[in-house]
Amino acid sequence: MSELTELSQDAPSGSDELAVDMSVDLGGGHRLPNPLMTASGCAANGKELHRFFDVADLGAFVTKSVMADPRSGRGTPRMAETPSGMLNSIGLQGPGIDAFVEEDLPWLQSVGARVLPSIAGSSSTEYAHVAARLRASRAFESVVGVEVNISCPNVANRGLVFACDPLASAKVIALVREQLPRHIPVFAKLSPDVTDITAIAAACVKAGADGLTMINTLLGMVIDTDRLRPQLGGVTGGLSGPGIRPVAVRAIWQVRQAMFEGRIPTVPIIGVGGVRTGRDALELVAAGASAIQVGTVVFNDPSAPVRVLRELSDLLADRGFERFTDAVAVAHGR
Amino acid sequence: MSELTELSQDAPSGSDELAVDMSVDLGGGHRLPNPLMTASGCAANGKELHRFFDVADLGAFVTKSVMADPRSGRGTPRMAETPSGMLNSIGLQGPGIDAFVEEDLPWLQSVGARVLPSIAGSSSTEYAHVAARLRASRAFESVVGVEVNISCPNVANRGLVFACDPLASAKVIALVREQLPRHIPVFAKLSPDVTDITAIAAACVKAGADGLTMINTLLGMVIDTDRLRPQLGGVTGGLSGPGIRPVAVRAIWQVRQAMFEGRIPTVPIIGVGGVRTGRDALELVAAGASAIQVGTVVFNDPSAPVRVLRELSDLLADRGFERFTDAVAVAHGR
Amino acid sequence: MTERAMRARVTQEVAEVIATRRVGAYQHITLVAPGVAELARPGQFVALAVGDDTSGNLLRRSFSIHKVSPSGTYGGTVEIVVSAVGAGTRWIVERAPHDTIDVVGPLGKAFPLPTEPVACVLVGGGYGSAPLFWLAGELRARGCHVEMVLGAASEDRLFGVVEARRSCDGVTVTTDDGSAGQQGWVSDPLPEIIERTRASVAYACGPMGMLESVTRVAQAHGAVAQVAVEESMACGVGVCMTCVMPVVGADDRTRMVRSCVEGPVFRGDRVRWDAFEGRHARVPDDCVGAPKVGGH
Amino acid sequence: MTERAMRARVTQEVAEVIATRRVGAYQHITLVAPGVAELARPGQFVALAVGDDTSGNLLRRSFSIHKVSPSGTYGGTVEIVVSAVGAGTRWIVERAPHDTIDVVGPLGKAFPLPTEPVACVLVGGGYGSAPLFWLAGELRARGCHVEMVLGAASEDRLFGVVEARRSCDGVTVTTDDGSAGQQGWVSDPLPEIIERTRASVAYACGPMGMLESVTRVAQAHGAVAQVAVEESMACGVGVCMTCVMPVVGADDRTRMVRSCVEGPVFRGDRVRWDAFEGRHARVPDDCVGAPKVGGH
Ligand SMILES: Cc1cc2nc3c(=O)[nH]c(=O)nc-3n(C[C@H](O)[C@H](O)[C@H](O)COP(=O)(O)OP(=O)(O)OC[C@H]3O[C@@H](n4cnc5c(N)ncnc54)[C@H](O)[C@@H]3O)c2cc1C
Ligand SMILES: Cc1cc2nc3c(=O)[nH]c(=O)nc-3n(C[C@H](O)[C@H](O)[C@H](O)COP(=O)(O)OP(=O)(O)OC[C@H]3O[C@@H](n4cnc5c(N)ncnc54)[C@H](O)[C@@H]3O)c2cc1C
Ligand SMILES: Cc1cc2nc3c(=O)[nH]c(=O)nc-3n(C[C@H](O)[C@H](O)[C@H](O)COP(=O)(O)O)c2cc1C
Ligand SMILES: Cc1cc2nc3c(=O)[nH]c(=O)nc-3n(C[C@H](O)[C@H](O)[C@H](O)COP(=O)(O)O)c2cc1C
Ligand code: FES
Ligand code: FES
Repeated sequence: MSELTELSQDAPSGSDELAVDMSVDLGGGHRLPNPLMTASGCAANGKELHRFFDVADLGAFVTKSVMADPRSGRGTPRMAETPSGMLNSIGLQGPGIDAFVEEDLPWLQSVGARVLPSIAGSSSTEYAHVAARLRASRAFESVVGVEVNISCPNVANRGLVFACDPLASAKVIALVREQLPRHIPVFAKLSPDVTDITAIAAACVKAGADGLTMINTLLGMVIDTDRLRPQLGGVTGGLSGPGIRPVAVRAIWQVRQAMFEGRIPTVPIIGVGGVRTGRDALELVAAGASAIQVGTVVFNDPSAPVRVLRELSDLLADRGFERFTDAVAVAHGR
Repeated sequence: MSELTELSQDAPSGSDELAVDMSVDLGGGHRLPNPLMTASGCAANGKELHRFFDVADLGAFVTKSVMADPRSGRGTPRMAETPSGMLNSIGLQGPGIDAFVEEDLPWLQSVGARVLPSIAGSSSTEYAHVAARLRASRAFESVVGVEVNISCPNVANRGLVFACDPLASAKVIALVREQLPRHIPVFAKLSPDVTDITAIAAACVKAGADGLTMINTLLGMVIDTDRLRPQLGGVTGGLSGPGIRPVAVRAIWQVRQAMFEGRIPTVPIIGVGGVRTGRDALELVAAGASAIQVGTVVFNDPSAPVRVLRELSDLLADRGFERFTDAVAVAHGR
Repeated sequence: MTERAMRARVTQEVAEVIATRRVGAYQHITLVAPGVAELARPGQFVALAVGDDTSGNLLRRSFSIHKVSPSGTYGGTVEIVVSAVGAGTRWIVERAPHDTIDVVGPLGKAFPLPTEPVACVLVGGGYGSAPLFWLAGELRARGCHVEMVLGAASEDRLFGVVEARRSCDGVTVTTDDGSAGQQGWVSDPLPEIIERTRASVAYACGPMGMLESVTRVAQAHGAVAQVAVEESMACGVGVCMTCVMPVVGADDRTRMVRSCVEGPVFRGDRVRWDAFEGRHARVPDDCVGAPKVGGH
Repeated sequence: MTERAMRARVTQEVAEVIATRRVGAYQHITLVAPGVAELARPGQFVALAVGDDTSGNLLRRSFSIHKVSPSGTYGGTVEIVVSAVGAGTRWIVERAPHDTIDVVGPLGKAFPLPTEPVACVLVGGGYGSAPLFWLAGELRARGCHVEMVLGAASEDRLFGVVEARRSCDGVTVTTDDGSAGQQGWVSDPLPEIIERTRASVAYACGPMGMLESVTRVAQAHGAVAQVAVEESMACGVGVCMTCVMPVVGADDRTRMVRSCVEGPVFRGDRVRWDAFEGRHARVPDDCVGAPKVGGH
């Protein structure tokens, strides 16, 4: 608490001075003060960014996808810069769910953060196990939802990524949904690397997803032209950053359109992909996102999520909005 | 011819002074002096760029995709700039195949260009008709191959793009292949917007494609955040430029890998997607491309294709290559 | 300039900024670009690259050529007038003397000049007046009587009032808010000027809405309108087909034509103004190759 | 600096370049960054953004802090020494005085200082010597005997030989090509220096191969190596997990640790040098969470 008290002497925190009612409810009755979030894997588990801004100022803090056991991740190099973006192949390095619920989650709770843990697995039962362990955490009160990263290789299916297959995705979501109390919304995080993202979205919602997060990285590759071999230790990697934003906007638009047309039940969408400024966030919101995650741009500007919140709120005020939620999906039917 | 004579008084043309043997054979016994090409739709049909460099200096000139009838294309705006790229929705505006074979192709032949016409259609029979008409052209001698743009909406299948469906793609390729003489290689131009690009590649090669061009644009969207509506008249559009290069490299790598593994017969790949410099071209080449197209970057630098040729040849020389073809796919198995 | 550039009447060069100064709401920039300066005609434009190799802004930005000086202390120079509205124009106006900018030009068709010494009215909206002073000079050199109308939202968005007085036989200024000249639009004084001077041509450059009114007024009073349009352009050199607009051809048929190579100057009565709506232009149903019902 | 930055001992500020000069193959740049200057310790680094809003280079570039002056005419300054190798470093070395660069820092762990006045050897390869002069000053202030070895491929790639002579008790120079000092590697004179001075610590900064040799030589001669590594970093602040390397912990188990927050300074004998191969580092089989056979 002393840390929080101290904080109030800092410059007034983002949300106090916002001109627009930025609050949003993504399900389960958790009213978030604003729609800004970190993106999984781009913010570690909170302590590091808390040096730059108060992580409790975010709508929610999204943690690095956690699996059952500790994982070393892949060898290096794990990154390559690309035009207006980057490629990464971390290989889901992490401490495992036990360490996460014993150390990371309680710390986030101690600073007053609302947490959206991201979970992952190599099999649908691993996802279920991680969800169950999370539920049993003493810090579970800080959890406002669970994001399920289904862009993981499925060992049971020759390493094909769950998110590329509607059946595999649905199975994971159904099992995770069973492990968690009703008031904890489950978000399926979709991959854009599919022929028809609305088919995967529909399968996830049908299986019990209370919301969708879009998009994960695009599969990409960089070749080291000095040594003429793949630059990443893991050969291919995930492409992220502003360069892919038009793909995120399109994916959100298509899925939201399918909801308007009744092809998918309407659930909230968390938008992510290439957000650098409030203007970028507004693009995703107008396409249909009810919340916004800032990923790669944090590497450029560690306090980007709170900056984007301020910029977004100012833009909404300029455009005469009184409530953030009125801007969600506003570009449809114009 | 007088124009060509005049040209020889210009600065010596690209290929004369290259340190490396840049020639390449993409099938049909047409030995191209070098692997650099324009990209369809990013160079019109030659006259415009011929003001900046001699289009006969290119390995081949790829024309704007042509359909059976004249087409007005879509309303405007047709473009949006994006980080390290752009979005376009032209809607295949063009004069139709009759005007193309009567005016554009003869002009290209008159300046000595080797031509890779790109053809398109709304049905597989339209593709076949366009190919047949092309074959009957008096300027057909200038044609070194035909590129089949299968990223068109298929009217017979609710506007689903041919390139998203292996069967529809195969049908188009088979019909086009029938219309053209054996010595004219047919290249299927693939879309990256699919779950498994190797499946589409395999279907096309099985249906008779003598080569593959990868990649077409990614489906994207930009929202005008002032008016809060889609920025393009056509709502969604194609994303291109350096921002998507890692996707092109990955697609080429995956398909080439499938060829090495015997899952697809080995045919030449023409690489396209985000090439700005010789270094970028080398990335695509090392991943498996036997030729390189420069698209969006021409809008930044109208003489980019010949500049990239020079840069690529210098880089190959630096790295000790004597022949361009030795660098093709060199990054595999390193 | 290479022989090819000479023959092609277009070139690409790395231009040094030698002067840049604020003029009202705009930045007036002088570039050393001898190749462009030698080839350009009034009404043509240049396309400037934004940023260096690290730039994420790939597309060039287009600007009317305000003035050229084919030779001088620095070699030939080209002047432009820039309104900073987005990332690219902001970058351009921030360039300091000695910075360089990559320039392609001259591009597009110039204003057609009358063969007889007829009276002309030149109408400029905002920075749209930039190319008109040079045009005025050429017209007067041919013995034409030249009057100019300059209009803008407010005084700071007028460009070149002093220069207009120097280079024309008559100048009228309008502003929407009345902060300079008469309050109103450029189309308000236009009928009187055309009638009084018996102008045969009205040249105009400015926003689309203004070009449409100038065309309408000119037509109503027996003058031909020659308008320089401004469409979103990705390439500026005729290869991308993004800058199209519906224009009626000599065969009376409407086509979606490229404003970068077949324009930016069009005869006003050829433009299908009915197809424009805000920043959008529809494809008219009677356009060559227009989508058929149920078709593409 | 906000109270948060103070407490967090890290800040982000827009720094003005006040001096930049060529030194051999490098650019020595002085930035006004009072927040960083106040908080930094030798061995820490700063992460600089590349370009402005239009930049397509999103990731920051890391540089060892060469020197800080917590106060002065311009407020506190931070100095760095940059070798231009790619797009980002080229942009940075091209900045002129009064240009600004966005800086985050200080980042990472500083060199641990001995509590007793022991003898120390400082080894710098190329621009790796940049952080060592400041370290030397701090060590001598504690009564340590300090010798330095500077090595590089050739004379122009040595940094700070004159400064070394001023700030140390002994200086040895080596170059691969013999263009300055003795021909050979920094590891050649090292055994003699450690033995002669009875050094307990060898501090080193430079390429990985050099750090490995320094570690080996130090260990063989009874000294502890403290090495500052340089891994590809996307964020520099501990959130992305790209900068990891295999390091043995206090529990004797190897983990892939983040060199930006748990480094860049590591005890040499803790680094799993066996896992490095060129620019790649494998995950050792005995690493915590290493992929099991047939596993991920
Ligand atoms: C023939 C012609 C002459 C012009 N002359 C002038 C002039 O003399 N002075 C002046 O200030 N402006 C002029 N413009 C407009 C100027 O090109 C745009 O304001 C500028 O491109 C906007 O770039 P931006 O990066 O600031 O804006 P952004 O909105 O960030 O631009 C995004 C993209 O849209 C394109 N774009 C946006 N607006 C326009 C536009 N109006 N016209 C063309 N492309 C656009 C840009 O080129 C860029 O690719 C002219 C445009 C044309 C076509
Ligand atoms: C802790 C630390 C201290 C450093 N100190 C110095 C110094 O004092 N002086 C100096 O000249 N250089 C130093 N470097 C190296 C410097 O960061 C790289 O040379 C620089 O990042 C290369 O950027 P670029 O754009 O020129 O190269 P590019 O190859 O274009 O960079 C592409 C990407 O790879 C990353 N990258 C490439 N090489 C390195 C590298 N060696 N280390 C980290 N990231 C890299 C870049 O950050 C960028 O994201 C240091 C690196 C680290 C990690
Ligand atoms: C270094 C890095 C690590 C990531 N790790 C994860 C992860 O563990 N789980 C996940 O769901 N997404 C992960 N992502 C994807 C991001 O959460 C996000 O979906 C993607 O990067 C697009 O957003 P951006 O463009 O804002 O970065 C990672 C992205 C990056 C760049
Ligand atoms: C304005 C524009 C128009 C295009 N038109 C076509 C086309 O007609 N046919 C086609 O096959 N590809 C078309 N493309 C796709 C390009 O040929 C190319 O595949 C793609 O843009 C990726 O390459 P790039 O990043 O180098 O532009 C077009 C691209 C752009 C930007
Ligand atoms: S701007 Fe590209 S064709 Fe006109
Ligand atoms: S550089 Fe991101 S964790 Fe170290």
